[in-house]
Amino acid sequence: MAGLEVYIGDLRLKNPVMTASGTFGYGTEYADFIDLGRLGGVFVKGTTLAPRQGNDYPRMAETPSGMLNAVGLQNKGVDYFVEHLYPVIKDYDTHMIVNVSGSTVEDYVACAEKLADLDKMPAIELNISCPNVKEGGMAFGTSCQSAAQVTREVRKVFPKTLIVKLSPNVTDVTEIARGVENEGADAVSLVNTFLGMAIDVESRRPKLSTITGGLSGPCIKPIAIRMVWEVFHAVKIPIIGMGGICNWQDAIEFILAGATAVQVGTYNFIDPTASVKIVDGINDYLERYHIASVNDIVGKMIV
Amino acid sequence: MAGLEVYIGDLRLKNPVMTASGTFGYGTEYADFIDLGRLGGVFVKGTTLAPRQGNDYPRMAETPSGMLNAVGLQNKGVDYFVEHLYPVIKDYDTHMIVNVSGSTVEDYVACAEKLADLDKMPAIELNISCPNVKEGGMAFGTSCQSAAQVTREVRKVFPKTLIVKLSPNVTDVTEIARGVENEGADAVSLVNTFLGMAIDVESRRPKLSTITGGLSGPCIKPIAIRMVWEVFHAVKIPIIGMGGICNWQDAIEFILAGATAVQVGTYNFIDPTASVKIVDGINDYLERYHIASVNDIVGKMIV
Amino acid sequence: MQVLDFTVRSNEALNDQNHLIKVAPSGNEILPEMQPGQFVQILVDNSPHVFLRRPISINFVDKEKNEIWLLIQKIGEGTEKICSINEGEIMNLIYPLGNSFTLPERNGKYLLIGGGVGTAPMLFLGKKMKESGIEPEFLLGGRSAKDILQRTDFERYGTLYCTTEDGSFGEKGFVTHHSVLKEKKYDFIYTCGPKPMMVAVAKYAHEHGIECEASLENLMACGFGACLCCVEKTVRGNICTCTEGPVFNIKELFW
Amino acid sequence: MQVLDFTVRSNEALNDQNHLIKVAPSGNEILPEMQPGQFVQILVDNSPHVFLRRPISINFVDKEKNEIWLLIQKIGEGTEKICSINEGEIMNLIYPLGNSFTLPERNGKYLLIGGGVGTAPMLFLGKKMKESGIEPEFLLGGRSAKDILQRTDFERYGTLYCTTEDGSFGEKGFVTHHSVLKEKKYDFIYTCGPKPMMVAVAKYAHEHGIECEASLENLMACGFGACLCCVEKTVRGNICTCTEGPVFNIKELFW
Ligand SMILES: Cc1cc2nc3c(=O)[nH]c(=O)nc-3n(C[C@H](O)[C@H](O)[C@H](O)COP(=O)(O)OP(=O)(O)OC[C@H]3O[C@@H](n4cnc5c(N)ncnc54)[C@H](O)[C@@H]3O)c2cc1C
Ligand SMILES: Cc1cc2nc3c(=O)[nH]c(=O)nc-3n(C[C@H](O)[C@H](O)[C@H](O)COP(=O)(O)OP(=O)(O)OC[C@H]3O[C@@H](n4cnc5c(N)ncnc54)[C@H](O)[C@@H]3O)c2cc1C
Ligand SMILES: Cc1cc2nc3c(=O)[nH]c(=O)nc-3n(C[C@H](O)[C@H](O)[C@H](O)COP(=O)(O)O)c2cc1C
Ligand SMILES: Cc1cc2nc3c(=O)[nH]c(=O)nc-3n(C[C@H](O)[C@H](O)[C@H](O)COP(=O)(O)O)c2cc1C
Ligand code: FES
Ligand code: FES
Repeated sequence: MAGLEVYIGDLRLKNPVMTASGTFGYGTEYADFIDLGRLGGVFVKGTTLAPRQGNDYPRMAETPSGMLNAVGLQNKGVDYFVEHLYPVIKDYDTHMIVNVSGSTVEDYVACAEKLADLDKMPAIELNISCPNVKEGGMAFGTSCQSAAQVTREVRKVFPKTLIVKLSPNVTDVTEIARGVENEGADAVSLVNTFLGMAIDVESRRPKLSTITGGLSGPCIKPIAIRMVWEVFHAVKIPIIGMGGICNWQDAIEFILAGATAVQVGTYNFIDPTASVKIVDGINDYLERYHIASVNDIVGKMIV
Repeated sequence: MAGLEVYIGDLRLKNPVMTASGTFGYGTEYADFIDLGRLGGVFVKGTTLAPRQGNDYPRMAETPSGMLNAVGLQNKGVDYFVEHLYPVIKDYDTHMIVNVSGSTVEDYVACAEKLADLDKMPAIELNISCPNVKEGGMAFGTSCQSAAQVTREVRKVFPKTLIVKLSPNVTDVTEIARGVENEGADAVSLVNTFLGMAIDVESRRPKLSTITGGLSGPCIKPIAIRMVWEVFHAVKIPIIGMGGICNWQDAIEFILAGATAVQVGTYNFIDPTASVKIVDGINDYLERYHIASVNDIVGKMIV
Repeated sequence: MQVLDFTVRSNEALNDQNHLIKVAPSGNEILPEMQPGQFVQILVDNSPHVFLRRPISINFVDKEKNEIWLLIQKIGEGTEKICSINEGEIMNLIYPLGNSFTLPERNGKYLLIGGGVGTAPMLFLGKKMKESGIEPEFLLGGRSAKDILQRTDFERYGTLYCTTEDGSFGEKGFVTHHSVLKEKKYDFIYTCGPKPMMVAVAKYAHEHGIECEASLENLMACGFGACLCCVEKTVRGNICTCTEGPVFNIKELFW
Repeated sequence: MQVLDFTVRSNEALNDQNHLIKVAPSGNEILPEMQPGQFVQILVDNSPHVFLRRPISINFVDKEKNEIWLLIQKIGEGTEKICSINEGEIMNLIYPLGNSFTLPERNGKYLLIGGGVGTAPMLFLGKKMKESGIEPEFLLGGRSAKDILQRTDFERYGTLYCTTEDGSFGEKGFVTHHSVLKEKKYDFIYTCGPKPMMVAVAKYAHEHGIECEASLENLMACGFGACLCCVEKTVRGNICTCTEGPVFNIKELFW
């Protein structure tokens, strides 16, 4: 066994493979398929202060090597999570991390405060990059100022590991990354989905009820890798990379580009066992090249 | 036959299907495969004031439903074009339009001036969005100010149809579109390639000699469609849409989103006859729905 | 739920559009208990436009042969590719997924209405009902005679009524126009088919105060409750069709 | 150049890695004149990771049967898929592409050196040379005996020398170590194979003042001069391997 342990701030992960928010439910949905204990962590569904019904159907459209979604953060709110979901998932042998979303800075702060109290919630991921909600969401992630502001305010109430998830829908992602680093984020995760759109040419209607939605899957991987590499050279905090990861090769690509850990998203839908296969694949790769620890190749693309 | 004629500024196109710069050589490369006279127009290879050798090999990498390229504007310079290439291609029964690139505003202006003198050169496309050159290139297209500036200066010397090609690597593409519209652009074309990257995990080296390159192909289509739709609602000048077009359905999707005409790019490599098939497909679609002219569906997605 | 490789035992074209594909686990796995209304998610190998799996109802389970039957209509690239699979090839499935039609706990008259390829889950449902001692009646609709699939299979489990749009088989018209709906009185209607048909059936059931369940075919990304893409707006809010459906009591729907 | 559908006449596995696929136009088209060194671009249907066509050398042209032969090594998803094609299936090609080896205009001793699947264009080249009255000699290298492909075909056109890395056939070692290179003196060497091998051959040719042409396998997007992705740095600047190559005189290269 190669060394797979990595650290995100103070948070020790048994391996660098986690699952992406909104693609893995609360973990329970995958318990039939895999041993969740084999994962470095699980990012649960985007959670907001108040319950949300999400957007109208249709919420998804397939696209070449990817998909658009417009779920719109359907969830039962943070109180429901704390009372009903947390007790069920808290004893999984992995880190369960909540993805926190909001429409105002106050929302984020209030939500984060409630999660800070939970013993087995070692970290949160601030989703300042959701393209599927009208108010806030992505807007926070596309301006350096507001990204910094929400990080600053949440930092005050959340003493544990604070991960900020960046939007790729920007001219310069490093600027935002530096902004949130300066405000005390322990790590950044990237990328969230790209704003995209698809039209049914026969009905002449948009394929999503919301017209635009978030693009994910292998199609976005080359852009996501580039952004991880740019951010790696811009900040000192660790990066959690994602965008189209399907197999260990993709995961290694992100790690070489500068990601300390990765999240598997959309591909879980196609192969619900993909994440654990990736853990094994990374291990085999490191052994094959006699690399003692995965940390030794983070950002080590040879240029 | 449905009405396929469209106008880009004063420029009449016999149909809305053109081919994208850098993917269609000087048209001659395709003369064995198709009758160039069936196309609305041909955008020839990016041309610069001085000759350029382009970037080192390797210059391309395949990615899921797309490819990265790092050609870097290899071309023999505008003078060579005027003397040796223009005479060969000027009598094709379609519009041959030069894609003009540069590193400084002066470059663009000087290049445009030389092309303005050519009788059978009805338009140019300003490439302010090439991600593959170190100096200038994309930088012009990612700042509203410099995009506006280069448009303003070229406008002074180029009285014919002036098309400005926008970069998708921005937070808000409408801002740039409005900027160049204000400076007198007759049309905008979008999108150019997305900045992306790929790493060979066995050699641990970037797949491109330049590390990053431009992502094109079907993978980018959903983002390109969204941008066309956004720009359609932001400017009054016509839009030439592109990004991943492979068939008539894709072309119609762009037109419904707001494109008056389209360009077929990467897919020409896979099917060199794709562009003329798309002309036929658009015609059949219009006839099937008894739509008199393609102009009747520009931007007419039903929301 | 599990992810499992199946081997194609046979692939038969029932007409120009529909294929009946029979698959069995590639290893020595014994099929688990499955319920009518449940579905599988098929991995369609490696096409850029068929990135996601395709949801297909369980048409029938042959316990003796350890086989699942899938009835598939070619409507796009995914189903085209599925239907081009050869005997002996591997088909990877996630299964069994979703809830099921409510199996009769009490006596009564049951009508199972299927339209087009929506007849698929009705065969397995009919079998299960017959096994539990209730003989269902079937009302199947299609465009023309050749679109009424698996007739002899259906007749094994109950009386069969049919409509075709061109009148080439059974009564002419849509299922909701069939005379049996005027002549007989049913206690339960179960339906699956194109949405307009199901909405018409639901209207009939509402008007006649008949209990009615419908199986929805919302677009799905995962099929097992992880993505929240497949929701239907119900009286309980937005509900996942893949886990709390695909079968809904029409009282829950805004039809 | 044209885009044309071909039908697979046969697909034979020569060993675990290499397939010989023979194709003929699906319609009644007669194959045009083709030259050794030229290649085709194969459309690999519909896989997301095989978006682009795959360039493959013309291994042989059988004029009588109107067939093109392709010798393909499975090294990734594209070539795997190509090699899994069945007799009777369609393969869409853009062809013929590229320049060719210089066919002998004068007498002299010609050695054709191929390594691995790089032997592919050498068979057709050998045939053309023999037809023009010059008997070439072949020097083929592979990892072991089973990697020396199409031996009997080659022997039809000239003397065959071989090396294998494990010594299981011919001389042990790399092609450039074969004794014939010490014993005989050649006027022309034509080569195709892995780059390190061709560089070694070029070095030998330079040292011995022998005219030498090498066929390059640069990554290609289009294959017909439209994308400028396949360039090789030459004394004339960056030159497209797909139109001005794949065959280059080594004097033009910086090897
Ligand atoms: C629970 C469930 C059970 C199903 N059971 C069966 C079955 O037993 N047999 C069968 O043939 N089909 C069944 N379907 C439908 C089947 O999943 C779709 O026909 C298939 O996914 C289409 O894939 P495609 O790639 O061929 O078409 P695509 O190329 O994806 O689509 C072609 C056209 O059909 C439309 N379309 C695609 N899927 C659906 C859908 N689910 N509802 C409405 N329109 C759609 C698309 O919008 C598009 O216009 C079922 C669907 C669900 C959700
Ligand atoms: C003019 C020309 C003629 C050719 N003739 C033949 C032939 O007759 N028979 C044959 O088997 N192959 C031939 N090749 C090589 C063949 O095109 C590649 O092996 C094929 O494209 C690989 O596709 P793939 O999807 O299987 O592998 P991929 O998945 O694309 O690649 C697998 C691995 O191989 C590497 N690779 C891919 N293509 C090349 C290449 N061209 N050069 C070096 N490394 C590469 C990739 O970087 C990757 O590491 C030729 C190439 C050219 C340019
Ligand atoms: C259906 C769906 C729902 C998602 N919901 C969320 C969410 O609630 N919060 C969030 O931060 N990201 C969400 N995402 C984005 C993913 O976490 C991930 O950033 C993105 O999909 C890119 O990774 P991938 O290409 O591997 O899927 C969602 C993605 C999908 C496909
Ligand atoms: C190999 C290659 C070279 C290109 N060269 C140019 C260029 O010189 N100038 C330019 O404006 N765009 C260039 N492009 C971008 C295309 O014109 C087009 O904007 C982009 O590829 C998106 O369209 P597509 O997805 O249909 O290819 C190039 C694209 C490719 C793939
Ligand atoms: S399809 Fe994913 S939750 Fe239903
Ligand atoms: S491969 Fe496109 S120019 Fe050579």
